[in-house]
Amino acid sequence: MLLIHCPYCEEMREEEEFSPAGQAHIERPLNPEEISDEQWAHYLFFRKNPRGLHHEMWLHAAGCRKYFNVTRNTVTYEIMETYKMGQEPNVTASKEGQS
Amino acid sequence: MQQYSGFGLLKHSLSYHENWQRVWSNPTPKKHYDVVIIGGGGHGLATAYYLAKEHGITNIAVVEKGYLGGGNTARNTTIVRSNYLWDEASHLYEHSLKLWEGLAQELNYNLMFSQRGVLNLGHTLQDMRDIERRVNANRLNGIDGEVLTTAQVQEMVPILDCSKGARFPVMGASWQARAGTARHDAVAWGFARAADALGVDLLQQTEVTGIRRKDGAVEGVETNRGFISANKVACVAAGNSSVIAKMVGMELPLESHPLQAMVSEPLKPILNTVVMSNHVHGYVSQSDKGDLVIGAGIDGYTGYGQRGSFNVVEHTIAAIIEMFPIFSRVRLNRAWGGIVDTCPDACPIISKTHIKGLYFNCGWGTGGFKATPGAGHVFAHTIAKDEPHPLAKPFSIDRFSSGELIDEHGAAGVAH
Amino acid sequence: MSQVNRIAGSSKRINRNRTLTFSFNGKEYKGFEGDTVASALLANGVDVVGRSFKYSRPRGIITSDSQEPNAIFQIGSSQATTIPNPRATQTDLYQGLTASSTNGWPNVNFDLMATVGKLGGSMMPPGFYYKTFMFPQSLWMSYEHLIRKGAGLGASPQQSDPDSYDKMHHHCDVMIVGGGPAGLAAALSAAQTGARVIISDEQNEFGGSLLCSTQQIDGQLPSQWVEKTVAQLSDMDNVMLLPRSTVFGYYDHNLVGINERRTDHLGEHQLQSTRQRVHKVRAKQVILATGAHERPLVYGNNDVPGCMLANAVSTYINRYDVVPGNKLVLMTTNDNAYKTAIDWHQAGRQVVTIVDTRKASSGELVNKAKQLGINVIFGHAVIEVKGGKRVKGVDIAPINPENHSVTGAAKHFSCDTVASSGGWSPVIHLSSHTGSRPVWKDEIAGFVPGDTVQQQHSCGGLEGVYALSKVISDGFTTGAVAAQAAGKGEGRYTGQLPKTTDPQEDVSMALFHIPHVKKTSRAPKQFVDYQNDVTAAGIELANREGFESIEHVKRYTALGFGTDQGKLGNINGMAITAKSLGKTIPETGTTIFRPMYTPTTFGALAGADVKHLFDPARFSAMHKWHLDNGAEFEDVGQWKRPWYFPQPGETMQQSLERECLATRNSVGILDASTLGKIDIQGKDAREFLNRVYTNPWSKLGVGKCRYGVMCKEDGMVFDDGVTVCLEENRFIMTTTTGGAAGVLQWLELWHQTEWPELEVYFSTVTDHWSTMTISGPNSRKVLEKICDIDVSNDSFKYMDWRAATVAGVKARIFRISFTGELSFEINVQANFGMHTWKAVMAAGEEFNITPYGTETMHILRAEKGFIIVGQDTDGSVTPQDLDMDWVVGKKKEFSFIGKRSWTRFDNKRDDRKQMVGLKPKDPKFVLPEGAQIVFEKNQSIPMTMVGHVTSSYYSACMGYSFALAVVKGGISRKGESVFLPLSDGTTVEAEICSPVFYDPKGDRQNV
Amino acid sequence: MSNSIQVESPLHHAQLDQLIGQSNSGGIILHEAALLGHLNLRGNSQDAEFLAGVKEALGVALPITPCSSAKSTLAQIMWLAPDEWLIVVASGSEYDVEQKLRSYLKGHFAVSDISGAQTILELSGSNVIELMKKSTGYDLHLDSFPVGKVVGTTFAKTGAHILRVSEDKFQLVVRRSFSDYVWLWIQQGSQEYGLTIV
Repeated sequence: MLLIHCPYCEEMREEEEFSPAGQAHIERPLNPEEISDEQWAHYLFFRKNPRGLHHEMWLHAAGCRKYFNVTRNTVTYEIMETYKMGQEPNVTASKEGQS
Repeated sequence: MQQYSGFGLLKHSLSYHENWQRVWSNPTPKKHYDVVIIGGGGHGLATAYYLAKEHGITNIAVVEKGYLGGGNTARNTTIVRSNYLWDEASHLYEHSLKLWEGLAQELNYNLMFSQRGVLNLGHTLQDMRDIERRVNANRLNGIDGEVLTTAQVQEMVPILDCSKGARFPVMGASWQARAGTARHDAVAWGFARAADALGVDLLQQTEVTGIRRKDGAVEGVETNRGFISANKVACVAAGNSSVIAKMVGMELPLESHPLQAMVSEPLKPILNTVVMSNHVHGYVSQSDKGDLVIGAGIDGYTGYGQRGSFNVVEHTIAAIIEMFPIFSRVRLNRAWGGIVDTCPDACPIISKTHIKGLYFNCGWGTGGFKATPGAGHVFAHTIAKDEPHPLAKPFSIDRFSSGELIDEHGAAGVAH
Repeated sequence: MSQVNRIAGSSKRINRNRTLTFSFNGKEYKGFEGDTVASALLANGVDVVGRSFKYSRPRGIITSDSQEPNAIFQIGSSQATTIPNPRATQTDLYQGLTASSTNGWPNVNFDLMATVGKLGGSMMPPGFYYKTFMFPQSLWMSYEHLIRKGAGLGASPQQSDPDSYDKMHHHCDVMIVGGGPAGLAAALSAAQTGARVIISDEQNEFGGSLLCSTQQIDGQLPSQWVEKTVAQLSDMDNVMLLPRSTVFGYYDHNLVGINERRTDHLGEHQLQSTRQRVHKVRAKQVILATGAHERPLVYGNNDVPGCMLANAVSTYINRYDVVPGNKLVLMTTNDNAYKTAIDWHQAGRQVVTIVDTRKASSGELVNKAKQLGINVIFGHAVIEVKGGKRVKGVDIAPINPENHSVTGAAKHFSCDTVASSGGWSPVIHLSSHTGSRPVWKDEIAGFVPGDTVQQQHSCGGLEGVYALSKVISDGFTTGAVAAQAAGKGEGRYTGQLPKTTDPQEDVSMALFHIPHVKKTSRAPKQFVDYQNDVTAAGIELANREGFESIEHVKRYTALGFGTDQGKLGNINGMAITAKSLGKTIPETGTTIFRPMYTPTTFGALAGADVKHLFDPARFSAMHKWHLDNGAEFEDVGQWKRPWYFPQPGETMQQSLERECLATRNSVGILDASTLGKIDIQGKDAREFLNRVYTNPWSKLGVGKCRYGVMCKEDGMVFDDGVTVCLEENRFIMTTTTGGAAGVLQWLELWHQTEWPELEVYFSTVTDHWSTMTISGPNSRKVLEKICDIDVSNDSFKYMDWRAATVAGVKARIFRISFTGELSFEINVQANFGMHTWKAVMAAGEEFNITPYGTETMHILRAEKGFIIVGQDTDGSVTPQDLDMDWVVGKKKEFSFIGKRSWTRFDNKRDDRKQMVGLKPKDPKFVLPEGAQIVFEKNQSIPMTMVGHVTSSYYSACMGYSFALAVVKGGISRKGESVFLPLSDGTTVEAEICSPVFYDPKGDRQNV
Repeated sequence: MSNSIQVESPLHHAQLDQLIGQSNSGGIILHEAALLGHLNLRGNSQDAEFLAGVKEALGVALPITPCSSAKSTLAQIMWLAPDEWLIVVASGSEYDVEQKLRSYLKGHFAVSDISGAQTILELSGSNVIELMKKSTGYDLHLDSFPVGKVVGTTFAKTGAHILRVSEDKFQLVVRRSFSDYVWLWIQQGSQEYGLTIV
């Protein structure tokens, strides 16, 4: 059971207040009509799904209703940081010396 | 292969069971194999077995980083059924179910495949429409199925709360009589023993760390025991498929999630069929040892930790009590988790890739166990012929670009 | 025979003034308050408490705690209150307790299955079932039927649980698991920093090992130190003490699950109170002070009743004043267990001999035993027990553990009890729950907790620290360190440490499996895991067959699969595997312990979330009226919606026909409050709607309504509804009932993550509005009576909305129609919902206004060909498939959500399944919803299916039955016949037609 | 609106008024602060003009610290999110306050009347902490949940905004359609302590 820091409420809350919302930092192509079906499929369905450090989105569903980002280890479930939408992570796989 | 039988047991008991043969050997990796299969779970072992048996390819290594059958094969709730909705999925699962029906004899290993039937309960009008639709489709596809009324459900499972006072009263169910459960470990061991007997090398404690390629084709795998050259590499790594894909710079349309299951303490037999409910969100059967074997939904986050969150256990047990109020004083003995790789359409990927000689069988999500023989069978064909088995064709990775998804979320239902 | 084994003694843990009567297997016994069922049975000299699972061997009580594999009972006097499988060693005795064994037929003392066990046992090595019962396949179900007869331990109750359960959440700085010497010391030291502390213990009182210890602390009995410490803790506001509370699971990010047994010790079904309560503790720091379990030794016939753990014997003597036998043989690998022989001797009964597997020891306890005149034999072991239902004697022989052999002739000693100790295993279970791998520590021959990412500490026995003085000081230190990590105190305990003197002990021997004269496969059974009849020979056989991974061994032999989850046998099993494979124990590794630490009641895990609280039921403001007027309800998501309103004597079909006709011919009323409503405000609201809906919104004028369809990015329809333009930059979006929460989240997702630059806000107003739809030719006449605006067709057009006062209440009226009739949707603030509903009903009385439910709504809309998302669509249907290209904007600049996906290969196929109407050939026959459709009637199975029926009804208004369906290429097949092979074996024919059956021109809604 | 208009709070059907005074020994005291005006306000808390406008309209500065609240004679304001607040005003005044806000505010903001959408349940009594501990996973210790703090969190199987009014008094803002569930939950949870309706 995770304990997650909501960067908007600025405190730790129980996992049950949140819902996970998948990989973070996926940007919708600006020109959907001009890209190939493969590129479109990649945007729609293909995911990093890393074993280790992961940047993912969560929604503070029972709290402030804001989406935000979480950097979490998918094996130990340790959360390194949470940060607001539009911000970049401080902890990344390359910084951690992992691949 | 040493034949197993009741007579054999008697014979060996006279020599204090000192002379049983090894079920499989513990070979040193060869330098080269025709096919290297990454992942020694049920699917990987079945693939090796069918490659050897049906396609005459016996120079095969199954490379397993832990022990055989130690991943999701060892962690599921053992349900086998084929009552899926769409033609593509139901044909594949039915192919598998048919293989299950003769598998113990074929492998000379008792898999305890018990066709005790599966009930999928309906609690809303839409549940019942979906059940009608699915059962009708199943019947016209040659798969057994029936729609039961509440009264028929009650008669079949007297301890189920079918009263109108339930929070979500039971309105009926689908029933597949040929469905049931099997002994999960036995499936892996049975395939492993048979594959070993056909000359397949089972390399346990061997972890793949890289895949070597040249000119767009695979050359072999790097492992903790050195490089192993191979003409073809088949990845059957379930929850870890994305990790393997990353070795060749691929991403897959997968997310790996924790899937939890749990068992009660052993009870005297009280439940003779499998009861599943998507709406109340839980399912239960009783094993031959007497445990209630209970499953739940996946945890929503990505997780490779083979454990999930406690609230899923709480909700699942509440669901079981909602269905079976008399289990309230029964006690939970153990809960655990697997890592399931889920696809956006709740259907698997059985596919060639853009890299020559590299194949993937993954994305089974919560439904992999029941497909073990079928998946191995069609995947072996796909590898051997370098073209998809007709039943595997719809499950190509290309479907995500073409849009030919096979959305089985409804029939896949609660994770199992 | 009454309490033959109860000695005079002086234990304060039992209350001799309160005698309790209980029954076991139909016989009455007496015990005392403070007894467990196990101590009471031993006091009464009961030897056989159960039969083993596979071989039906008689079994007795072995332990005094959660390791107990044999004394697994059925407890309770009724089919509602009976509890399957509690351990006698952990069940507090209460007046009138009823217990029975869970195995043994016809009874445990005379078990017919034992004959089978004796004869067939040799044919049942581990995994035997994989090797047989295969031929023929058809017979497996019959074999299985027989096998299942023997399955299980206790029986499930047959009636519903009369007790209630609940849960509580807690937060603290330091959570301490285990209230023994280490835990109590840690609690005191942490609490003195001001930290919020919770300490729990599974036993009925705190003290742990001190409850049965005789080692003085500060010159007093250890129980006095416990009493003093507990009193100190109880006095502190920042400390919560939870006795009778088992930590069953340790979860990520320091969540600890505890089950508190509140009434089980009082008797059955204590009304008005919670039987068990789960505490979910989120702790900044967790201290595991779970101590260690004693390991038994594995020797021949070590399961004969009378074979016990040494420490358990001491516990029964010191804590319960029960000596479970007369003549003791103690076998040990260490000094510590000498206490048991000393306790036994001091209780006035005979110690036949101590058998020490070591060559020698000169520890203080050894010397003390010798001084008391107890015989000690070094370098020997009990290789075999004689006896059936009770130990009669033992064979003792010199052994060489190095090469696992017996080195000399065995000597027979008669005795009735064998206590054994192979040393101690730290209770690492909880530390494993969060994925941490335990590490082997050679010095203590046991596993201790490994690295973890949790904020976790361990101390005392769990760390392999066993000397009491060190355990206590370790506790004090760890408590202070943990408190500091939680931000409290200096990290050092500065108070006075209690004084205690540990006896000097010599080195223990790491020994797990006692050799026998015969090789293991031929020796008398040497049990490792009692509950599943796993023997040393079985483990070795598994290894020989190639099951070498410890996980394989576990799965093949069932080692550790019992309800004690391997507490008693796992380490011995691993050691035997390691030895047989020529590996070390750390190389062999351990299996991973998982929750539950001990079995946990389902009811407790569900808490109060059962029956009517299983899932919230949501109601509209008019719900009471619906109840009073006899509505039947349909579950739609969490909502309870009126399904139909039967009048006395009506069938459902009759009700529906009446409701439909009334609406088409006069006026009906529907409670539509459950539809989702989202208030959208901001200057970019239109642009946002353009992006999430398939149709254009730029030109919708104030005062107008428009229907919209929303797709997911894969191009599939996901929700639909009418959106109303309130002001230039303000809209109210309606969603489906089931989709309300999902749509709001969807809008927020796009706004927050992709288009934060758009100035728009979304607020849910679903619950603010009560919505009632009046529909039918007389609806205007009803509205006119209670409304303050002109509602004529000229001034209030179809697809307009108006602000008005209805029955004195401010309202928004939308002139939209889901039935195809003249309709008005009246929205009022929900606190006035009931008032307005009643006013409309009163106004409509002269027109026989008829309330209708979701079913009539479904029929009426289907007659018009209007879809229901989720019924006529299933996540694989595009607007084009629905023949709703009119709802797709062709000139929209932005590539709205879903659009791109429509140009993929699969979306361009012309044989996609498309929405059509179906008219059955037999106009009275209602096609089953979900019926599959084929083009060719005469096909063999498998048939080529081309679609299915999504909605199907009998239309009272039209006088015939009709359906909506999806059919491959259906839009261009109108007029063709299709066939529906039904589940009863018949095939019916229907004609493809337009899905709009009623009033295709839409005249009726425009009047 | 005329006097004959019957107005019903979300818990009207529970007939709490008839339960008042039936017990006065309970460890849990429940009061429905029914039929108050509720407004949902959205706006940019970085926007000084917006903040000033709200302050002028309501006579109190908008609480912009996460999870804080503010009070004036006119309104009680609860922080819900960085750009969202709940404004609770006297029964019947919601329309006027909404208009007032609209007249004082410029630029990008939103106000929605949600008076019918929710109700406020006031829980107090000597066992109120125990009942709250059964209902929410939020830490109720005064250090983490001081008086005046408002927290959007789970309450049993639904959600609520919880305002701590005093050490042993909490206000729960509960959605109308879930209010019956919350009422049933409170009855179940307070069984062992006794429930007094005031």
